[in-house]
Amino acid sequence: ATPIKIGAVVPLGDITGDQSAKAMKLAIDEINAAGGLLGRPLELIVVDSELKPEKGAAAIEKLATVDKVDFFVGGMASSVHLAQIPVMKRYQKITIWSGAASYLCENAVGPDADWYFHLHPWDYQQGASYGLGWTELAEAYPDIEIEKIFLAYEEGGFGSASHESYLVLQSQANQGEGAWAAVMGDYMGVSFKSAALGGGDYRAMLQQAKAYDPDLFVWAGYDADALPMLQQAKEIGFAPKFFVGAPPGWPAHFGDSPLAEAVTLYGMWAPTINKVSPTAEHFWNAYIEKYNEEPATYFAPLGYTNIYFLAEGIKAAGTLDKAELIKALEEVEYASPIGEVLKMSPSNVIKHQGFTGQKILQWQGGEQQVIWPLNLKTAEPIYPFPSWEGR
Amino acid sequence: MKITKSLVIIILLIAAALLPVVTEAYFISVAITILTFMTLSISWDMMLRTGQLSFGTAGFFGLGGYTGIIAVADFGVDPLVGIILGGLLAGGVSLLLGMAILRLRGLYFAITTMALASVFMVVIRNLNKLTGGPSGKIVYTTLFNYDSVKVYWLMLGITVGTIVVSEVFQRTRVHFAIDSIRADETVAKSHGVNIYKYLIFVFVVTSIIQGVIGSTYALQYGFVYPESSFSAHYLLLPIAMALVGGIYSTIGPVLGAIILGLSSEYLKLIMPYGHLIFYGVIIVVVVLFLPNGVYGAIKDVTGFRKRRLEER
Amino acid sequence: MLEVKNLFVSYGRIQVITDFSFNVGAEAVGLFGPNGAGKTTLINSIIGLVKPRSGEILFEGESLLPYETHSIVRKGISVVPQDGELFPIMTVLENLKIGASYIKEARDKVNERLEFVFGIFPVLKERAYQLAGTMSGGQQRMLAVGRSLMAVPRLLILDEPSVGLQPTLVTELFEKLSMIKSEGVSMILSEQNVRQGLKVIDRGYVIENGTLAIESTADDLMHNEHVKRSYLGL
Amino acid sequence: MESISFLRKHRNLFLLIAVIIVVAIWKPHAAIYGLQRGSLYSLVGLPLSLTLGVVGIMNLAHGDFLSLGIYFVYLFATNLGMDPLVSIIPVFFLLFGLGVVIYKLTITRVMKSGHLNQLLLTFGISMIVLEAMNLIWTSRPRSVYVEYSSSSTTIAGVRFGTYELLYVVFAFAVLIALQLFLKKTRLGQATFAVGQNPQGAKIVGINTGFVYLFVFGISIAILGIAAGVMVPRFAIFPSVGSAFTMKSFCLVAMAGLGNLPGILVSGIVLGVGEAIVQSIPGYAGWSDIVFFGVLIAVIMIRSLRRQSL
Amino acid sequence: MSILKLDKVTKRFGGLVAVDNVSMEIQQGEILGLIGPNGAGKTTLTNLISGVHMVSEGKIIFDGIDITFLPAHKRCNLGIARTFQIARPLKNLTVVENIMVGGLFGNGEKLKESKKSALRLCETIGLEEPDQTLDKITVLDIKKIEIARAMATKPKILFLDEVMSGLNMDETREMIDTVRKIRGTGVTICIIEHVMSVIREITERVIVLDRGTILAEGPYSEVSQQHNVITAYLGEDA
Ligand SMILES: Nc1ncnc2c1ncn2[C@@H]1O[C@H](COP(=O)(O)OP(=O)(O)OP(=O)(O)O)[C@@H](O)[C@H]1O
Ligand SMILES: Nc1ncnc2c1ncn2[C@@H]1O[C@H](COP(=O)(O)OP(=O)(O)OP(=O)(O)O)[C@@H](O)[C@H]1O
Ligand SMILES: CC(C)C[C@H](N)C(=O)O
Ligand SMILES: [Mg+2]
Ligand SMILES: [Mg+2]
Repeated sequence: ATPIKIGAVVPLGDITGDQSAKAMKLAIDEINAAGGLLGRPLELIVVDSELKPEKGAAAIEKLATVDKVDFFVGGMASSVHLAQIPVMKRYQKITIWSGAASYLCENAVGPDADWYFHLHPWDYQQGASYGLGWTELAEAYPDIEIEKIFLAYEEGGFGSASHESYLVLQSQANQGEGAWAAVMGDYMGVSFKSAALGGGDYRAMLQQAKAYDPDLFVWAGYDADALPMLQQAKEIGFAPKFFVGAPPGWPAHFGDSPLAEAVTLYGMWAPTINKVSPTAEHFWNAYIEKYNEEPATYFAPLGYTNIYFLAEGIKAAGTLDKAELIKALEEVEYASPIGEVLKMSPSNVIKHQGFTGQKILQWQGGEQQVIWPLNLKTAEPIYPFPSWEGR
Repeated sequence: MKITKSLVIIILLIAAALLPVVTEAYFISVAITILTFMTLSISWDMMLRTGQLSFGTAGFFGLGGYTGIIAVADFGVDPLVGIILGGLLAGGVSLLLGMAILRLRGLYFAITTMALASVFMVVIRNLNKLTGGPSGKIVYTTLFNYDSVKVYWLMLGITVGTIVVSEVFQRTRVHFAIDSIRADETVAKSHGVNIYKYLIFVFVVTSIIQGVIGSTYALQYGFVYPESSFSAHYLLLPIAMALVGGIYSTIGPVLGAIILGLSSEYLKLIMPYGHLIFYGVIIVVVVLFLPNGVYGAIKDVTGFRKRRLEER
Repeated sequence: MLEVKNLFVSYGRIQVITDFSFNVGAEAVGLFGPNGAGKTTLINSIIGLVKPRSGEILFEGESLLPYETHSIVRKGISVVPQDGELFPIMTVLENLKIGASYIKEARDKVNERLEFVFGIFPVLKERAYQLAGTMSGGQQRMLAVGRSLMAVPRLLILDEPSVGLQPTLVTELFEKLSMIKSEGVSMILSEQNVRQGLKVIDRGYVIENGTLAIESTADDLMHNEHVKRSYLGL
Repeated sequence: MESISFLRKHRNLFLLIAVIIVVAIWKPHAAIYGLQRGSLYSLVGLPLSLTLGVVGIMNLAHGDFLSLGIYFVYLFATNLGMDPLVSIIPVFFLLFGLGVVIYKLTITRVMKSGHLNQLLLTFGISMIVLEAMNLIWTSRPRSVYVEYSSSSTTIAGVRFGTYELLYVVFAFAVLIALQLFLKKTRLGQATFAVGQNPQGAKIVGINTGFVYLFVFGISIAILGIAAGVMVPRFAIFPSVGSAFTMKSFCLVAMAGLGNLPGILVSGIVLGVGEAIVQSIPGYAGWSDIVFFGVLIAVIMIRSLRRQSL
Repeated sequence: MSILKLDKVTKRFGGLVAVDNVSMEIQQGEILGLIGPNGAGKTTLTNLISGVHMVSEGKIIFDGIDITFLPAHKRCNLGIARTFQIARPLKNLTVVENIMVGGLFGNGEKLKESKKSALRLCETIGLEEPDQTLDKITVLDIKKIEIARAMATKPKILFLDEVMSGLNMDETREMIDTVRKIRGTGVTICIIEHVMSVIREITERVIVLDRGTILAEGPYSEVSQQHNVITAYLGEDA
């Protein structure tokens, strides 16, 4: 039988794209081993976006016209995705996208694109979900007190978007509305230059944070910022009650560093979710067996989810007919290795948004433990952040 | 000789214009990208012919892109008008800046142009209201509504225009002015060449080209984003293309853009991982074995053959 | 001392030196010829800046062909290149010293040699701290000659040393060259100022179109009709 | 008389010290952080000033060799448990060897064909090195933890990090070593000569091939020193050094070709400038403007001064 | 009638006074010799007049116009041309193209005209292969290019800075003929040379410069007898 072709565009040079492509391949192999879909095997065609917009757009064109794929999947950076959206709109193939957080992408896609399914939470959704998380944590643990929020954001697109959504959330909170109403009494945002972009000196920013003395110190940057920032925080003696990082991935062996203990993080997934989710555990083991390396970023389970979500839809629809498949995908409930059940719902603009929030995790004993959502909790939070003495 | 030459050119032009009829959208989008870099590469080379190494290509490219997007998004102009505005703004800015920095030479000029490009980016990133700041800006009316065939024809037109300008520069007094400036400014000015005027002229013309290309690129996809609109690869790749093809000529950058543009795309398809290594290897090999670039090598060989024939 | 045998040199496919042989003993030898005859090319072949196509160049019995310029120079051959080849943003003094720095025999005679050079060209002493690139044309020529003398060579090759020197200095230079020669330094002198050149040299070669036209002693050259007409302006 | 000319000769240095003192009183942290980061810029910029400024080799892969050095340090630390600062010694020699090999294989063949071909060649090399690192170690950052890297001390009520003072120490040490090499050794003098006129250098008996080889090798090797001091404080990822290429070129242009002490002065000026802007709440995003603004201003002023001569 | 007038011109390089308060005039149509020891300031003077350097003090009047502050290219357009002591051929252009630069920008010619006039100049001056590139050219041809390129600007006054140094007798004679031809077209010529036979033969008047000041002035036959000129410059046996 002719295979069902799925075209993926990811940045292969980056660990996120690399691992998400591998996880997709894993899912495809599993499904094929189980007999494929509709009696047809699945075929995955991966094209590197090189993190360049025009390359990412050309990749979509290639998948559409040369490989004649049935579906588009993949994704990571918003800038690349923005260039792909007009192309995707031309082909209007069913697209399950697991990257890009910027709300601009959502605006560019527009409300009419019923073929567009987006898995990664939008930047504003992430912001809102954290508010919910902290509120629940503050309720669950009476000694946790959250009032002053300090956001350190990298000055590029990724970090600045966070800052902007925090500003919106703050103005809502001031009026007693929104997810942060209970936990954001005051807010301050300061930018820094990420080490990934040639920066790496955070001390000016940390000095301001120290002077501000926040309850919640959050930094939105890249994995390369994680350890140097902790070192410099230690150097200036800055230990906020919560030290939270929100990079898309973490450095290798981060947990081994003595500075990592009790660092909180936002993330969609952590290896410890294996303890509470069988899919996660299965994914983890299968991935390691196949590739002889551990999934290191949530883009791995997200890529895996991407394929399975589509497969579930096809299975339910029993056809590749676009309209029926869209309907089926709207109904799919997939218990993903991310730890929660994936189900589409509308977001601000688009009809089909998948995940809406991230989790709050904490590095404890070298592992990421889930501390929120409370129902997925794998450990109790360490609070407050211990002092730097003796690390 | 002349007739065959113009015939070849006409055939090539027709073939280029008909490309969309015979190929897939994918090749068209690859072709658009190649043309984009080709124009950047030619424009960089045009400046180089004056002896000035410009590192500002990406800066004017990005500036043009932002102008185009802002014109369309905030002032509601047609994208085609946006493209023209992108060129004009880049030209205007380059005129003002050129008056100051074209007194610099060599590395100092190169680094200053690069610094200016970075300044453009930082300023744009911090003017949130107008430019969307760090998270970029999108428009909903893209160029020809993302009809890539039309975009291709437009790009082809711009490229042909650039080639014509470049060739005009090579065949008129401009050629003698800038080549003498490159060789020896003291001699040039002692023989009546108004160095400053010509430097500014070429700088502005090439910046306009870069601005036009930048806004075409941005309006084609309908967005600008500081990190990608000013990305160094709009500087480094055009330079590499011109050098690989052969500098101080129009055909060199053209060849270079085609060679590097196609090989990067092809390499990527045959080897998903590590294709950039081989891309680097190609570049290294070309420099080592064809120090005058591909066109230079062709010229050497045919020139050699011609001479041999004459000797017989 | 130096023996050049059947030398052929070409640039690309253009033959510049054709079957040229000559030798230098403990004497000064002149090379004369019109512009483009190949004098500079010959000199550049000897010091290894140009690789000959065939032929042999022997210095004290040893072939120079396998060596690079710097090794050849260190063997005791010093050259005044036609276009000076000075270090423009070093001072005059540094330029002179560098002439001795990389040659063992010369290194510990620097001060002595400096005095010698300053004796010939006092202006170099006056301008010891001026940058070489800002010296006048003639001053730069002096510096080039001076630098070559710093090397305490056993064979001194001068490619048109007197070009652009004021008349008094030309006379003085050739007097000094005679003196240097008498101290046992061999010399190859390429000159357009043949009249002055003939005062220094013992023998001369006239090279035209890359081949040997005349070879004879200085005295004979002086009276050679061809030389008189084309080179002496008589 | 002597002392006046001494003052004049080091005018820039004294000016710099004065500026730092003023800044230190006004914003002590900005002064310290700027001094530290600026010294790091200088430490990485110095070898480029040697290759580009003194002998005229254009090397666009400068920062990628730094990254490579950083990975070497990482390997020594993780496999042999070597302290990063100690591993400077083997990495120095490793990189020297690597520089020599790369020079012999490639760069020597483009020495005659000018800066632009060197630019293209090293662009290709940079791409190869960067992608090779990416393939081997992935884009995921790594790190080497040493306890002393975040030590700090308090003087006059100002608490500041002590580790990065090593940048200052090493920058000065490398500068002094290079100056001694260039001014006091015959090879160093030869380096200047080769930079000004390679043909002339041959004629006075200088082995120009060796000079190029040595200078290129040593400049890559110095990146090993920078790598060693950086590792305890930096995340290790393939493009960690890339940003330093541009910064180093900027420093060379700001200091003026061939001016090594100028690199240190420029680096520190830019570092302090950046740090001041970063310390003003709400304006951190503009710090690059200061960097480039100062750079452009200095280049322009210098060119005007040169013209009026 | 004087075509060029220098009024108390001084040029300093840092502490060094290269041209010291020089006042002089060049007459329309004459061949003037400018001689003097190495470093006397001859080339510097040429640079000041042609606008390569700007005067530190003083005034330069050309053809009734004060050109002291004019940039070089404007001076060229007014009719001042010069060659360079250390010849500076434009290596990336061919022989004829080198010469065309002069016509195009110095004389405002159109492309075709300039090519024609350049070819004519090649012929006059004896450049046999106008389409040759400059990588294998002889010293003599380079000097010829220098002159032809300057001539292409259609100057009123031409400065020749040591164009005959390094030539043999045959070549020198040929060059002298060329200079005479040029002067025959009405161009004023100022020639700098250390070869006294040339100066003796073609100049009508010489100015001797020494250490930036004028040491002597007059016909060569007279000046060459002056004691101070002999000791400073000529030497006994000239
Ligand atoms: N690099 C080169 N490439 C090609 N041809 C060259 C090169 N250098 C010199 N020639 C040619 O070789 C011939 C000999 O030149 P060379 O400089 O040796 O003559 P010369 O006798 O020293 O003349 P001059 O008196 O002008 O110094 C000339 O015809 C010249 O054009
Ligand atoms: N750019 C400069 N900087 C410093 N000094 C200079 C500069 N140019 C020339 N000089 C000095 O000015 C003086 C005059 O030089 P100039 O070149 O005019 O001499 P000249 O008369 O042409 O000599 P020659 O006969 O040797 O060519 C010389 O002492 C020279 O060293
Ligand atoms: C979390 C990631 C998806 C962030 C990505 N760089 C973006 O711009 O959206
Ligand atoms: Mg010669
Ligand atoms: Mg002179």
